[in-house]
Amino acid sequence: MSLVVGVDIGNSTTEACAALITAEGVEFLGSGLVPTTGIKGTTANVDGVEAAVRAALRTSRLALPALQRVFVNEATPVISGLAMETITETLITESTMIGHDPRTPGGAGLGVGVTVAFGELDECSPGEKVIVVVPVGIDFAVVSKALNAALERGVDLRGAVLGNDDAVLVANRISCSIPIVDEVRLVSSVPLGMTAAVEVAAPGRTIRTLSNAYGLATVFELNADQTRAVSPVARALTGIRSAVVVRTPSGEVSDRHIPAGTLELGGETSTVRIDVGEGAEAIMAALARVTPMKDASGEAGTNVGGMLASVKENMADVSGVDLAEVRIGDLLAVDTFVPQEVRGGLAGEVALENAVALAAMVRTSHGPMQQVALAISQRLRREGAAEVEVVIGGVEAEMATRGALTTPGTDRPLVVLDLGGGSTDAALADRSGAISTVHVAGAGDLVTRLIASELGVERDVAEEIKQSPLAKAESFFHLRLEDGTVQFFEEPLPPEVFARVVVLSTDALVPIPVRHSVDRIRQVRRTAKQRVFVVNALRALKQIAPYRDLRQIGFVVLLGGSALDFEIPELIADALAPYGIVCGTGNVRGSEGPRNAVASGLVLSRS
Amino acid sequence: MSLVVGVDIGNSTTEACAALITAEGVEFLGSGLVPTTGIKGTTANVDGVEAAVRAALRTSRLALPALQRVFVNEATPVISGLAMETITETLITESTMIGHDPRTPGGAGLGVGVTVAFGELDECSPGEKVIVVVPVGIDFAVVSKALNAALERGVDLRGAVLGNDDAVLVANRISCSIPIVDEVRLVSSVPLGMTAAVEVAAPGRTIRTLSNAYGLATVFELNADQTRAVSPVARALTGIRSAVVVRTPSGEVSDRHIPAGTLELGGETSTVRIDVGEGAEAIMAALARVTPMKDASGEAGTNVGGMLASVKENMADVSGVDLAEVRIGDLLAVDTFVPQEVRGGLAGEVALENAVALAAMVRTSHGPMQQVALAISQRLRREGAAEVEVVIGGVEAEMATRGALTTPGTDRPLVVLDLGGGSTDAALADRSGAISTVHVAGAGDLVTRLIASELGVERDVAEEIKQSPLAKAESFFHLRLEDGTVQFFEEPLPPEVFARVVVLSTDALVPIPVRHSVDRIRQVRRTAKQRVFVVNALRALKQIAPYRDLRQIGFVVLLGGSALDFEIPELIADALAPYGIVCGTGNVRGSEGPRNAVASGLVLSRS
Amino acid sequence: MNVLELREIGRAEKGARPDEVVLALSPGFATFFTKTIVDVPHSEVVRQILAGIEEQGVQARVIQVKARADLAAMAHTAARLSGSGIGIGVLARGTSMIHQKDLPRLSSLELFPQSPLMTPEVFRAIGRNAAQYAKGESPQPVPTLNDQMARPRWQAKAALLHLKECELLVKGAPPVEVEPVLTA
Amino acid sequence: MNVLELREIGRAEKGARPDEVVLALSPGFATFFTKTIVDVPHSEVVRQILAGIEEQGVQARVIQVKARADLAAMAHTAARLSGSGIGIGVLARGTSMIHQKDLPRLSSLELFPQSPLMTPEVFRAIGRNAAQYAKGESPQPVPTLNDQMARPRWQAKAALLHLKECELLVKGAPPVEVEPVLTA
Ligand SMILES: Nc1ncnc2c1ncn2[C@@H]1O[C@H](COP(=O)(O)OP(=O)(O)O)[C@@H](O)[C@H]1O
Ligand SMILES: Nc1ncnc2c1ncn2[C@@H]1O[C@H](COP(=O)(O)OP(=O)(O)O)[C@@H](O)[C@H]1O
Ligand SMILES: [Mg+2]
Ligand SMILES: [Mg+2]
Repeated sequence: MSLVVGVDIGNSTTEACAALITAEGVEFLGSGLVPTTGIKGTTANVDGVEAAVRAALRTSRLALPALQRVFVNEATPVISGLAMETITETLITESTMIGHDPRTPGGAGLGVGVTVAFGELDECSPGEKVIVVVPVGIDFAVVSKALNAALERGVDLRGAVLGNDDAVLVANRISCSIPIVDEVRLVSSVPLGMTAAVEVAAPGRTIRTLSNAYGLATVFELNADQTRAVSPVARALTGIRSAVVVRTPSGEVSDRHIPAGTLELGGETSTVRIDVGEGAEAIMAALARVTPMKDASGEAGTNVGGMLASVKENMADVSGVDLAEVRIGDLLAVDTFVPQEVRGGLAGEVALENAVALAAMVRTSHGPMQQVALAISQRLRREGAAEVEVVIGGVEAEMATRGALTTPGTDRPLVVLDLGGGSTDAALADRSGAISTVHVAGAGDLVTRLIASELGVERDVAEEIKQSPLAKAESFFHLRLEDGTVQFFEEPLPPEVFARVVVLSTDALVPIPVRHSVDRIRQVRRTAKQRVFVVNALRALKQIAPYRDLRQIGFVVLLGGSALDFEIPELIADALAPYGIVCGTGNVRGSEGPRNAVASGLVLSRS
Repeated sequence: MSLVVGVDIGNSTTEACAALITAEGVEFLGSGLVPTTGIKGTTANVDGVEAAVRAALRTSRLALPALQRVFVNEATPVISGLAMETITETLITESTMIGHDPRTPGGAGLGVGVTVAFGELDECSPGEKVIVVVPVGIDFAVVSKALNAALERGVDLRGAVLGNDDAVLVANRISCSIPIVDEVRLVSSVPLGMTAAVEVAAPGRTIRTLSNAYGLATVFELNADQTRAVSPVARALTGIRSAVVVRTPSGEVSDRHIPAGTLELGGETSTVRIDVGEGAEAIMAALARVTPMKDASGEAGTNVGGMLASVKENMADVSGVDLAEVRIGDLLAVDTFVPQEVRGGLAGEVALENAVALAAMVRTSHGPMQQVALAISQRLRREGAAEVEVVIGGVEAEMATRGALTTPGTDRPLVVLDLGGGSTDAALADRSGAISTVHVAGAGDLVTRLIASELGVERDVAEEIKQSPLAKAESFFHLRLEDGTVQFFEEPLPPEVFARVVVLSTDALVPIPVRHSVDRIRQVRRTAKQRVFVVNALRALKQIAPYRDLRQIGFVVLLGGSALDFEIPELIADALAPYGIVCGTGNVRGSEGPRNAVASGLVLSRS
Repeated sequence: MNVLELREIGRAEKGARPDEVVLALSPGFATFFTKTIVDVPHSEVVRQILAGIEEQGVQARVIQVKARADLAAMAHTAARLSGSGIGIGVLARGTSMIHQKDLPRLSSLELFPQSPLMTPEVFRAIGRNAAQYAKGESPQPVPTLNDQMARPRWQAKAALLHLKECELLVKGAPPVEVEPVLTA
Repeated sequence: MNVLELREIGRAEKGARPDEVVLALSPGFATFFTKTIVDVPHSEVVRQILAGIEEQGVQARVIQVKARADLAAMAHTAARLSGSGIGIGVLARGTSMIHQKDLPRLSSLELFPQSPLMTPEVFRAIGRNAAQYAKGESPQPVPTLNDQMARPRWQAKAALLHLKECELLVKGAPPVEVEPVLTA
């Protein structure tokens, strides 16, 4: 009878499984889970290993001195990297349009006239159709008085553009009803002496004329060629409540692709170059053409290029392999978008620009595992496990499938899908017992990054959003959860959650500092999980399935941190159902959920 | 100088355009728009025509006696039809699962035991793991007392299934914390004496074990084959807060395709048969294979078959053409879903079953237009237009493009896209002036039908939802609009809008009697418009573009009732932008918006 | 058969917590009268309404009105005292109403004007719906049967019960919060 | 330069409409004092706050507190009287606070404790943010500069102004609703 502990050093977590091995079999005692210390597969892992071993032994009555063997996995380092490249850019020239959609415009309707500076209003003649442009800093009472005076003189005031947030104040004080757009920070750059149109829709509605190419044609009396030239302005102004268009000589808005750097994908027989700017679909299609990929590199000076280079350098450092020998094992490109300020905008307009997120992964089969085993042995002996022997266990994928097969209801042929932080790994254990593995880039960290980018929040907030459901504080005493139900509180909620969307995190309510609705944030969260994990589940399974036919796979067991997610397992199961695949979150040893598979497998393989 | 009126008899609306034709040109006087009376192209239209003519003359100082000519379009009847076929069905056998997700379950956690009827609880021995099943009608105090007594006797009560809505009441009164699922209407059918599991998640969360195939395997100690058999149960129970699974001998849940009838599509050289159950994509692919389609028919006894037959019969009646000669001109299939009660459900479970909506269209170039013209002439003369002559104008598509070209900023080559109620029509006026036309099935009525089906509301409510933005009554004094802004009221809102989502219709607030959120309803509304009008805009344009190349089209003008929609024009413009097409809502004569094109064209062609 | 005693706690005050419904009982409720016009015991009426509220995870407060026998006034008073703005009013004969503080007094969220049709199930549903309104949900209104024969058959008795209840009014007396105590 | 007169309308009552913010002014505001610690005229303070509220499409009611010179108490009183539950408190020297009726009195939605840093733009932003809270939105809190030198430089003057304001207190006097009248 010997007391053993199986230890799995992962990228993010180190898990341990304590057991007594007797003649009759294995008696499992306890498990432990701690954050991995240092990069997986390096001697820095020792602290985490010690903590995990202690945790696994805690529930039993046995302690370190009784420990005889520790089985560690062949923890080969995996370095993952993540970068994002913005691939479109919106540019307004000649300040020809204003489309920032301020929250409190004034008046309503469409007004067309010639732009006149506030200071020159006195010089306007009666009957002149005027759009007055008012600088920042002039008091609303002064503005209203001057506009009323001009109106009384007979000036045909048709609309106003203000620098201050004063549209409603002015509209409430002047004797006519005109559309007023305000909060135009750079109002001093509005071209003067040109025909302009101001349109404000009723509350809750959107503009109809300036967002229609033919509406612009009607307003500015354009011919067909001029209409064609101005149609991007109409498209840029759809879906908002107010806008201003100034008929400048050659002003336009362009939503153009920006050069985002070339990606070079090397296959066995050919190399493909593709501009990141072509988007995720094109990049993944290029990847498919060179699969199996031998290496990848990006253009110097780009985010993607820098990331790929640094991922290789990291691996060279950590594994001791020559930099020239390090190869990118897999890439995943995902289309996303990022809010960016529009160049040439007069009011801080923000557009959702297209972007491409790229995850990359480097693996190696080399690793200083012997040194790690030695260091573990020294540490444990120092701590009292005088007899302990540290043995490097079998191939990680074999251990994972062995552990996964302790999930009730499973049998070979089985695929284990390990949904981690940096990569998604699949291991197939076929009927004969043979194991094959596949590793693809893109996992939990990429999901978090997409959420952060698309909502415009920091990564720690995005991680919270990923992991827990949402709610909105409807009063200080109740939250409305994303499923529509209500949760009441005895004591008032803290001031910072007032009217905010919050994440129902395990410990606290985390307010999200954005204007989006619960449903919008939920949608971003779910599609991020879909675009990474459903895509990668299918990618990995297609590579590993016998004859590349998913129908040959009977059972898929989900393991890893991201298998704890409250949505990811069902998204994957739904995607795999049409192939007749039984897919679900693992339940290692009928009790551990998706955790401890490798650690348990290590123990089982020695019993 | 002569006073003329151009009259366009449409499927839903009859429009008129009054003008004075002089040597110098045309002076437009006024327009009129009324609902079409009777089917377009029949003498029943006369009432509508008279009303439209009167309306057009109203703003001028001229009256009927001055009217000299009336130009009517060759209003060829178009009969449109719409049908929906449900193509999947969920079936629970042996009452093996309960997944209706009641709003107020009780307790929390997972309980596994043997199902025992409430009345037999006394016969349970101490230590027996029991799931008690309580019939409808037993008072909650009686239930609680009996459960407490059993607990005191040492019965290991693990969960409860109740007929009444009493789970919280019972949970609050018993001495242990167990999961309780209630509101099980047919609780008398829950199998007794079998192992069952009850799971209730915390508020705002969803169940983890019964929605996982391996969770079911753990709970019921299943082997791999049994797990495979039971995995559809796990999938059916994802995303809900509570559920019950009973381990019956061969109970299962199946989500199967149901035979939905064959559709027969006839092309010039071949005929394709396809089961409606294969879904919209397959049907449209089959349609593409036989294009240009010569005719279509459906299976007798199905919704689709009945609709196609009745559309043909209608046309035969109306046009006087022989039934055997009537041909279906075009079809559009759209995937949708419809809430249906699950067969074998014990608690009124409702599943969103897949469905296919099919729009079909019959046109004919024959029509009793002469009779209609005569009838109009007689009526107008009777009403005082003694001199009037009614002339059948040119081809409708020519008139439409002529009228459309009065939109500022347009020029040939131009495509007019008429977005109506029953069909979507495209007319291309190329550089030489030649006109070609294409008509596709599926338009405003189909959008309304999809909204009605997917939200589970009546068609009149769906029409309101289609046409106006949404809001939620957050108190009796304020609404939160779908764009996040707030609208306050001086007087309290009517009681029926309390806490409801409402449509901001032109006249009133229309409460929507469903539980969906504003965002959900908005999403259904927008995707319905996308699936019909964006798809059909591309379909029609592809058929009509020179060389079938959309890049050959310079300008697209949107006309018709659905071009007034607050979202459809921008959805279409967005979809056409990648082809370099300038697309926008028409502005006939610079003042009429997307209306009056044909009527104006009729007048212009005679000047 | 349970007996209902309404133990006075004190003057009825405005509630602070939004998760409560206030139930207002008429002057004669459980005092002069002990059952509704069709003999549903008042103990069962209160028990069912409170059960409907409790099942929805909402709190209930009960008050007794002394100065009014007017259903709308009672229900609106309850609504105005309620932290959620939702109140229920019940007359001794069974007529009931769900009210909301911002509605005009003569309006209501749901009205149950035919006292002979009020069964324990309907009272339970009233409690449930009121609690759902308090949670900002919009429940299906409780289906009310319409029995054309109810009116003539019960009219005389209803009138007598109403008159008796009016005799019990104490002018100017403020509503009191009560604890409903059921003893077997 | 405008002069601000606060014309008493009557006792301050609880508002019914949810689209209002209540602004509570301290006892010395526009009476004994006419400008803030850094000489921003009280007429401008009120004008800017009301403008910030009006631009958001929300109503404003102004009250003057007589019995307290405690900023949190004033702001919380305003919040409890306000139909939206949102209130603003301003002391004569300029210190301000945005409060909400359900918060503990010593808490706040936004606090502006450094009176020397209060400019007309900040007062405008206070009005704007309070109105947005009233509309159930969650605005970015007004950025508050932190001037480490403000404290020592102004400490003495602030203390004097505070003492003076306390002398003006009328014990037990209820807050009054006022109409702010600006004359040039
Ligand atoms: N409860 C949870 N819900 C969702 N994601 C989680 C949860 N716990 C951990 N994760 C995610 O799991 C990932 C790490 O997985 P893990 O298997 O521990 O990593 P590795 O295999 O890389 O060591 C991270 O992306 C983290 O966000
Ligand atoms: N304001 C509007 N917004 C959205 N849709 C509208 C509006 N007005 C009419 N419609 C839609 O237009 C369609 C009828 O279009 P119309 O051009 O009048 O028909 P037809 O060409 O068939 O005579 C209907 O589906 C109706 O729902
Ligand atoms: Mg503004
Ligand atoms: Mg319940």
